[in-house]
Amino acid sequence: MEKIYLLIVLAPLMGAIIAGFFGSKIGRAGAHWVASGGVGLSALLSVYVLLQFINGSTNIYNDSLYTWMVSDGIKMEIGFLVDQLTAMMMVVVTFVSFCVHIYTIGYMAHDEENWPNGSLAGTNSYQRFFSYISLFTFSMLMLVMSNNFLQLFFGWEAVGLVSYLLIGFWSVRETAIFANLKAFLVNRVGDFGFILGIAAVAMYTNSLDYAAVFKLAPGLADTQINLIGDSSWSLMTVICICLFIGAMGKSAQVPLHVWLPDSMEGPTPISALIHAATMVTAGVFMVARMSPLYELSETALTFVLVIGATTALFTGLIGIVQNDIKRVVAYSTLSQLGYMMVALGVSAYAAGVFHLMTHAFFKALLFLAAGSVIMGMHHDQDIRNMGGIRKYMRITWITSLIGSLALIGLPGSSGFFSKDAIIEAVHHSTIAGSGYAYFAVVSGVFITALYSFRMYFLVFHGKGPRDEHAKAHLHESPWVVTIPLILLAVPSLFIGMFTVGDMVFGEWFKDAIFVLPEHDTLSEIGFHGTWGFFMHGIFGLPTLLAASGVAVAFIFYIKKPELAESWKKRFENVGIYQILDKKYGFDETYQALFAGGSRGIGQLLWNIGDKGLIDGLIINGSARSVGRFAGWVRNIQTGYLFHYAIAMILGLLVLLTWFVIA
Amino acid sequence: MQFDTSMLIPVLPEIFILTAACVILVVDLFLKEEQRVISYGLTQISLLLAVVITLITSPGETRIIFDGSVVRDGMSDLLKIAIFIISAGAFLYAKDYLRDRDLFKGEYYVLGLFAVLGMMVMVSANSFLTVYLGLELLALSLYALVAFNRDSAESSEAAMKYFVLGALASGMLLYGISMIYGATGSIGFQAIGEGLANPDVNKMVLVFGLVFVVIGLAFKFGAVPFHMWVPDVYQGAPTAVVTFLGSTPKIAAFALAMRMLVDGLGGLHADWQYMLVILAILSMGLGNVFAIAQGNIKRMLAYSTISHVGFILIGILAGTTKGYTAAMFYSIVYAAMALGAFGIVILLSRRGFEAENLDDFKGLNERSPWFAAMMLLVMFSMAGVPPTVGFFAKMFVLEAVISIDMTWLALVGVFFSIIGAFYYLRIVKLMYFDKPLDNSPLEAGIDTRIALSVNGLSMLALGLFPAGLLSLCAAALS
Amino acid sequence: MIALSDYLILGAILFSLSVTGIFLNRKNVIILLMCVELMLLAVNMNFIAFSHFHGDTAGQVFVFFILTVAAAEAAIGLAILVVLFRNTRTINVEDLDTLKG
Amino acid sequence: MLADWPILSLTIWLPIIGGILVLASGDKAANATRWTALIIAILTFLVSLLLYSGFDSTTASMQFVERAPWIELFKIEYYLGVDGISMPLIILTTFISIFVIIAGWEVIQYKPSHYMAAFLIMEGVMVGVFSSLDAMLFYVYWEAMLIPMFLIIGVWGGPNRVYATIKFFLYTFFGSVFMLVALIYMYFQAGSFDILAFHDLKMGLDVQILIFIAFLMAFAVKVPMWPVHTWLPDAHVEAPTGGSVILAAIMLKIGGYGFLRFSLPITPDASNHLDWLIITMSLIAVVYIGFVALVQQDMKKLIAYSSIAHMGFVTLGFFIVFIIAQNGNANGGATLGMEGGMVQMVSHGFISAAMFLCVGVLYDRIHSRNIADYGGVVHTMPIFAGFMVFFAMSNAGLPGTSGFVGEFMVILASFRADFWFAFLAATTLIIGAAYTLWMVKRVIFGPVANEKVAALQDISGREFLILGSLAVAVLILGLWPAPLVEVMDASVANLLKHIAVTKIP
Amino acid sequence: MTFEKFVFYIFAAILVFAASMVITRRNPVHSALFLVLAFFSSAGIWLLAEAEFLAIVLILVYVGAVMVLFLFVVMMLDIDLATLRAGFIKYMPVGALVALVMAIEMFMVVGPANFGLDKMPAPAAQGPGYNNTEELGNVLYTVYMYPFEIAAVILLVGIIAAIGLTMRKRPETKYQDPSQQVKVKKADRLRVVKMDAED
Repeated sequence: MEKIYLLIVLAPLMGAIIAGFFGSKIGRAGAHWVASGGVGLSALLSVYVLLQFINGSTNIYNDSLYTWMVSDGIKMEIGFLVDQLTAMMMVVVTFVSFCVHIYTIGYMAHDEENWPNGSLAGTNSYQRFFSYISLFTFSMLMLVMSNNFLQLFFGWEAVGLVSYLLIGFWSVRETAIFANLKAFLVNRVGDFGFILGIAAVAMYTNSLDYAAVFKLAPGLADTQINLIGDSSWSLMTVICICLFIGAMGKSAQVPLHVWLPDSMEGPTPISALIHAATMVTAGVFMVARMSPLYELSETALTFVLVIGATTALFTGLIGIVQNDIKRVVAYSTLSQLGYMMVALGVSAYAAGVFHLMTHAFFKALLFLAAGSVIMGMHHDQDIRNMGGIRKYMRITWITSLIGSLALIGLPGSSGFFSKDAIIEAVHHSTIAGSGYAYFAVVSGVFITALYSFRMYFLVFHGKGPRDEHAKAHLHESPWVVTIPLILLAVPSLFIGMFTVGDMVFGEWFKDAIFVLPEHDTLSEIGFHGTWGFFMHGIFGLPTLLAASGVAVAFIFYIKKPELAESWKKRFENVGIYQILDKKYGFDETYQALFAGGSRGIGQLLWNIGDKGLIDGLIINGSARSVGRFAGWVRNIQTGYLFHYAIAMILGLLVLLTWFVIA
Repeated sequence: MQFDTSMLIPVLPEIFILTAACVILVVDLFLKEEQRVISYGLTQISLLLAVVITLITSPGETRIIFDGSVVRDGMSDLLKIAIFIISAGAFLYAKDYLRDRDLFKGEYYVLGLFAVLGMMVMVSANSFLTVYLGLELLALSLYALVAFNRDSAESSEAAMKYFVLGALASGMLLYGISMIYGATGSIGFQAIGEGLANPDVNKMVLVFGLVFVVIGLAFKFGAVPFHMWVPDVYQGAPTAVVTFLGSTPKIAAFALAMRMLVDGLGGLHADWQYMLVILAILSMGLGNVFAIAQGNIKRMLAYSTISHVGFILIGILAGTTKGYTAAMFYSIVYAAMALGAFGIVILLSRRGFEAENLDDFKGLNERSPWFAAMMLLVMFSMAGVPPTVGFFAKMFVLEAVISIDMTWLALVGVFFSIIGAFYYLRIVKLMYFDKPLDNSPLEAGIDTRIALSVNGLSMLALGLFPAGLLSLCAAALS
Repeated sequence: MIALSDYLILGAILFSLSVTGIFLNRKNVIILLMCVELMLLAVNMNFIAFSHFHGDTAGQVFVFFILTVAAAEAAIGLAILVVLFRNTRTINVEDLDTLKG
Repeated sequence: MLADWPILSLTIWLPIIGGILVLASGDKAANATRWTALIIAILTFLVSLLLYSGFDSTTASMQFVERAPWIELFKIEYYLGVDGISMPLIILTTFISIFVIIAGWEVIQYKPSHYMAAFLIMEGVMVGVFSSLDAMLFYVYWEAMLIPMFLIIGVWGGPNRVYATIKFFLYTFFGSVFMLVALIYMYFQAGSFDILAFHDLKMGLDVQILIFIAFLMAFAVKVPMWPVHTWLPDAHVEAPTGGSVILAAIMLKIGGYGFLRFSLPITPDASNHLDWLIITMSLIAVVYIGFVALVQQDMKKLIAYSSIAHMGFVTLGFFIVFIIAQNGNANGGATLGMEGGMVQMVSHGFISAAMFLCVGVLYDRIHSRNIADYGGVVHTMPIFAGFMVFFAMSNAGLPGTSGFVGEFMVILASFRADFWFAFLAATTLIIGAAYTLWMVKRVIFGPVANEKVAALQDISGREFLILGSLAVAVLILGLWPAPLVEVMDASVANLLKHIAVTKIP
Repeated sequence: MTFEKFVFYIFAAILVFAASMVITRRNPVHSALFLVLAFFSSAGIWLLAEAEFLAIVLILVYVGAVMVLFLFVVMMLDIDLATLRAGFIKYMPVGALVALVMAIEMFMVVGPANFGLDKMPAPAAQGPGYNNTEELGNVLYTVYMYPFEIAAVILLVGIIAAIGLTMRKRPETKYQDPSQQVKVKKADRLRVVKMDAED
């Protein structure tokens, strides 16, 4: 199996290297073949691995590939841990990635149009793009397959790097390069916490290996450390919160969510792959992976829960007022990530991961569909300019609808199962903050339905595009675009019903995820088969709310669009709309506080500290004063003979007085 | 005392130089203007032969002759040879300079040789009387040399200042000697040394005399506050003379200190040690600070001399054999460094143009990379940057002073050497980083070129292999 | 009897006077030279006194040489003075300040 | 047997003598001169590789020892040898020197022979610093380094070079003379200048503190640590590319090396006593300098400041060991910190060199280091942009590049010492990324800023070779630092054992 | 007070007076003459100290040669006396103070405390056969032979230097050189110029 795992990882890497370094040699077709081929191979093998696990014909694999370094007795290695959680993640990653690869062939076909004339960066941009997404796949696989914290961090940062490169892919756009810098830095804030968490782990367990750390963790549950003064903190809480700060960055949780909407500056395929399906869920995966640690700290779990709930509710609200097709989906992603975090916070790790999986499919689908629309609209992304597209882009329309339904949790669709499981788990949780979380996730359902279908209606229904020229050119995207849509639509609809039983309520994750019995909310739900769950959910509050959300959207945007206008006019100057439109002011605040503030501090330290005090006063100052002193003191040498003689005589007097008389 | 011609053998070098000087004096009378180079040649040959004679007649042990007036020992031999060689270098550099300025006269060489003789007498002196006479012989020759350019108002002003202050200093020195004579009843160093051991001797009177003696010495060295003649003389005197005056007399001054303070008044070490500490600190401090403000290269080098004197004094005041070795090493090395520096200044000058301002060094690297490199070596050596020999000179001295638990003095020394590094760097900066002000080619004879190259490279060679000279110094003092 | 201290004090007075002379005299180089001669006289006084009281000729010999040297010194000093005067037409000490700083 | 050859001497003197030859060959056949210099540099590198291949990483004792009397009167010896601490730095030196020679290939038209010679001589001298086991020999090399550097900055530097180079010289000179006094003082305690004998010297705490401070002045200036860092930005900005590279890649390491070779083993008690000072200074370097770097308008200055911040990790890693030891946890962390510091030195050697070379590439074309004069370079120089982004990322400590390794180790170790140390150190993740990437954004990305940028030519084969080699080095070290750490392991362990024992008699 | 002592004080008083005059006179000629007086009176004191030879040498060499030289130079140089001693009073207090301090310090050392008669008894007077000159002569050419030779060299240097500095052939002065004149040849004096006849 080791060879297979290695192949799974290396195939995309090889694709990336070949497409990246030899892109101009192998040409566009060569690049997309080699990249897609690599990822496709990995996807196949991942599925094979998953099947092996399902069959029970393979065991958990945990071994090292090579020793990165040994220092101070801490063995830092690169290695794989492949268990059910990993296997599932591998399939999700490679499958979505494969779809995106295919999709990209169509989406990026005319990429040179996005570059200024004569830009050398634009000549091979197609190949480069494939290289990046293959590299991303590799990084993500390294992340999920890691058996230790070091490699986790490697993958963690590597996906960040690729995300950075891809958000700023169209580097000629100021907005894009602003967004990618922002994304990287905000992620770095998360990593800052993450690395502290890793440091804490390493320093208290003397190992970075998951298995070893998890084994030692219970023994450290009662360890207290001093952080500020004498106040003592539970080590586990510190570790978990630190690690979770990393997850907040990567998974864009409030208040580190600000980068994700801006990341939509990147080409749509990567929004699907990175900023919806895989990378942003790394935080969720990580927390699930670290369940043996999180279980030891209720404080940390509450923290996760509150952050997740806040993200789920408040970012969803913003989605309602967005007009950019991708941004709506992006806010939806934020909100869904919040759901996953909420699940983790109530120890329903399996539910969180399950939602991760289903969300990966339908959100990737939504993004790709949005991309298809954007292609049709010639890169106009404003939903207010669209409408009635269903007539021109049939496949896109249908698949979009499937995605939206899955997102809002149409009973039976995969989104339904995953979201309901979360809501139920929160409902049963007794952990601090679960009340707030329950409110957030439930009301979130309504909001989700509202913004999803607002977008859906505005894009696909109603009158045609306002721009006649755009209308004339509207047509369905090529097959390389539509095939992935179809490929993703299938699991978006059906994967839930087949797997919910095993994954969420079954034994699937028993070796991968650790839950203390007193936290085990999922088992309290009382699962009685998929059908039972379905029946229970279909009459539940969430379904009702979802339906009303759709209904409201229908009324406002199909039935009586003028109502939407008048409401908008009415609320335009009211606080809530302003707040939502400004996205609670996070961006502005951060810009002023952190970007501006740190530049201010930098100027201050540089001008006053370095240039003023150290250089000006001490270094140049002393040099100057020596020079001045020299210029002044040379006047002693008057040139007058008698002064010279007097100096000698005074010298004599002083020496005499000093040595003879005294 | 029975006169014995064998007694003359140890003083053969002195006799030889004296004879040579007289011969040149006479020969020169019969030379035409264009034949003057013969005087020069004779001078150089004499110095060379003097080296040989010194080596041949070296007794290999300490010999005191002429009823205790003269001593011939390892130190005197080594220092004399150093004086010969460095003087020869100075004469060599001076030749073209003098010729270009119509100063190419026999008197220069005659007086120069007499000055060398005076230094030899000082180096070999074994009584205060001999010391005094050697000192005066040197001083009188130098006074005349400083005023050698008779048509220059600056030269005569410098000579006048030098003379008056020199006379004042030797008056003070004599006053001190008289006191020491009064206290111990003798003027020979051995006898004084024995007299000091006598518990009845009046310590107060001795220290009183000592102060005057130290002042005389300090003047000769040019230590602050008895230094004021130094910059004026360096600036005013013809560069050819300064080359000579700025180099070898430092060796003689070192010998003077060794003879008077160590051979004669070694018993008062505890007393003169602190006098020298004061002088050393003042010299290093003021010398370096003054030098920064200078725009005239000769004047700057004068102040730099003063600061180097501080270091030599530190070596002496340590009062240990290693300290003396270090100081000896330092003074020889310093003489060579100063020789090189002035050699370059001479090189830059030409008929009708005195390269006296720092700005004249601008862009030397463009005009002549090789000599710029030589000057660079000399400057870094003066600044005490390894691997040039100047570093080792400083290091040995610091070592000596730390060995007697006066680390604080070492710290003071290195502190001032940082300030000092600045103005040496400035020369390097001018040579390498600036564009030349005038691009006229440097004219110099092949002999000057070779000598300057040897001089400059010796800074590096001695720096890489300082052990040779050092062990010679150590052997000379053992 | 005349005490040694009497001679020495006389020498000290002469020495101090010569120092004062150097101090006070800011105009004439020749006076400076004379002050130096006075100082040498003080030294000689000391030597002769010590020689007398020690019953040792060394002091007197020293004085002999000092006188000799002083003569040569005076010759050179005056020669320099003459040269200086020729060049600057002055022997005013205050005018000798082209070299300074 | 290889070890019988005087490999160290060869590594020192081959470039020095070669440099003199190059100097002598003059500028008439400039190309031949360049090739000679390059061949000498490569030969030196190959010779130095023998140090690695012949190195026995199981022992902490000195290897490749050469010993001969030099100045017998003061018991100064020509005494060379390497251990796991110095060996990697020597190879780093010889490695980087090759690129410095190549980097000046076409750019330096004014007296190229002098330029090449200066670098070759400096290479030998720097190797000498790392391999000296005699304190005086060390000092001689240490100071001798200043001369060629002084000239390099001054002769081939930018408009404000005079100020920069004199500042550089006096700053470092100031720092080191006090070390000289300390060394001589110890000579009298130990009876020789043997550094290893210094290590065994028993000294009281007061004396140790004074010596420690003397050392600190020398090494802190060289590293440079806040607040004696201000020479570095000026020197870097004005220096020609090669000069900046050597400064950043090697010279700064000499300060760090000094701490390991002198401060810690000779004055362990004083180091222990004053570790708070170093740690404070290091952390200030990381945070304060990071902010300062953020607002720089000049690329070189920015990288210079970033160097200071990165070197803060080195000193931090070295000096947290005492606190870790006091915490008394069996899990240790001391080795990690110290090795982290050393890895950081090596890695920073590659990265800073590469960053300066990148700026050099731009400077050679447009003759401006101002960030504002650039923008959208990627459109005209995509390959270069790739390198620049790569090195910027490694400068920001991206895992998988060498820049990560050291920082990671030090952060891990400092957590062991104190949460807040780790906290402040880890801020580099944010600040470091901010200043580096912000620069990259303004220089590399965006629309083409002006006609000059539009006219840029992508890197030549020569430049590609330089940047490519460095990129490979950075990657290898980032993906597999084990060989490097292995080499230094025994020496570091020995050092830690040594400093754990008090030397107060 | 013995006669000797009386004579000593007389001479000492004259000496101090003369010395004071030397340093305070406006006219350098006066100073020089007072210096001569000072030398005379010291010669007297030296006689008291049984240094007859030196006393005579002082007068012969110093007064006879050196001071004459001084006077000669003073008169040769055409010095404007009026300006020469202005500002004298201004420095008087400082000078007096310095001299006073120095004198006091010197008295503390050389005064009776260290060199009084009780410390240093006066030597017995020499016998009638004693010849100071002979005594000196004996040692001068034996024990002090080496210094004597050096002193000779110093005098030589004095001569060379003095001549070298002051003797000069002025290029602008014209003088006759008979040996050159007699060597003159016809060709040097007469040049026959051939010219074509005017037509």
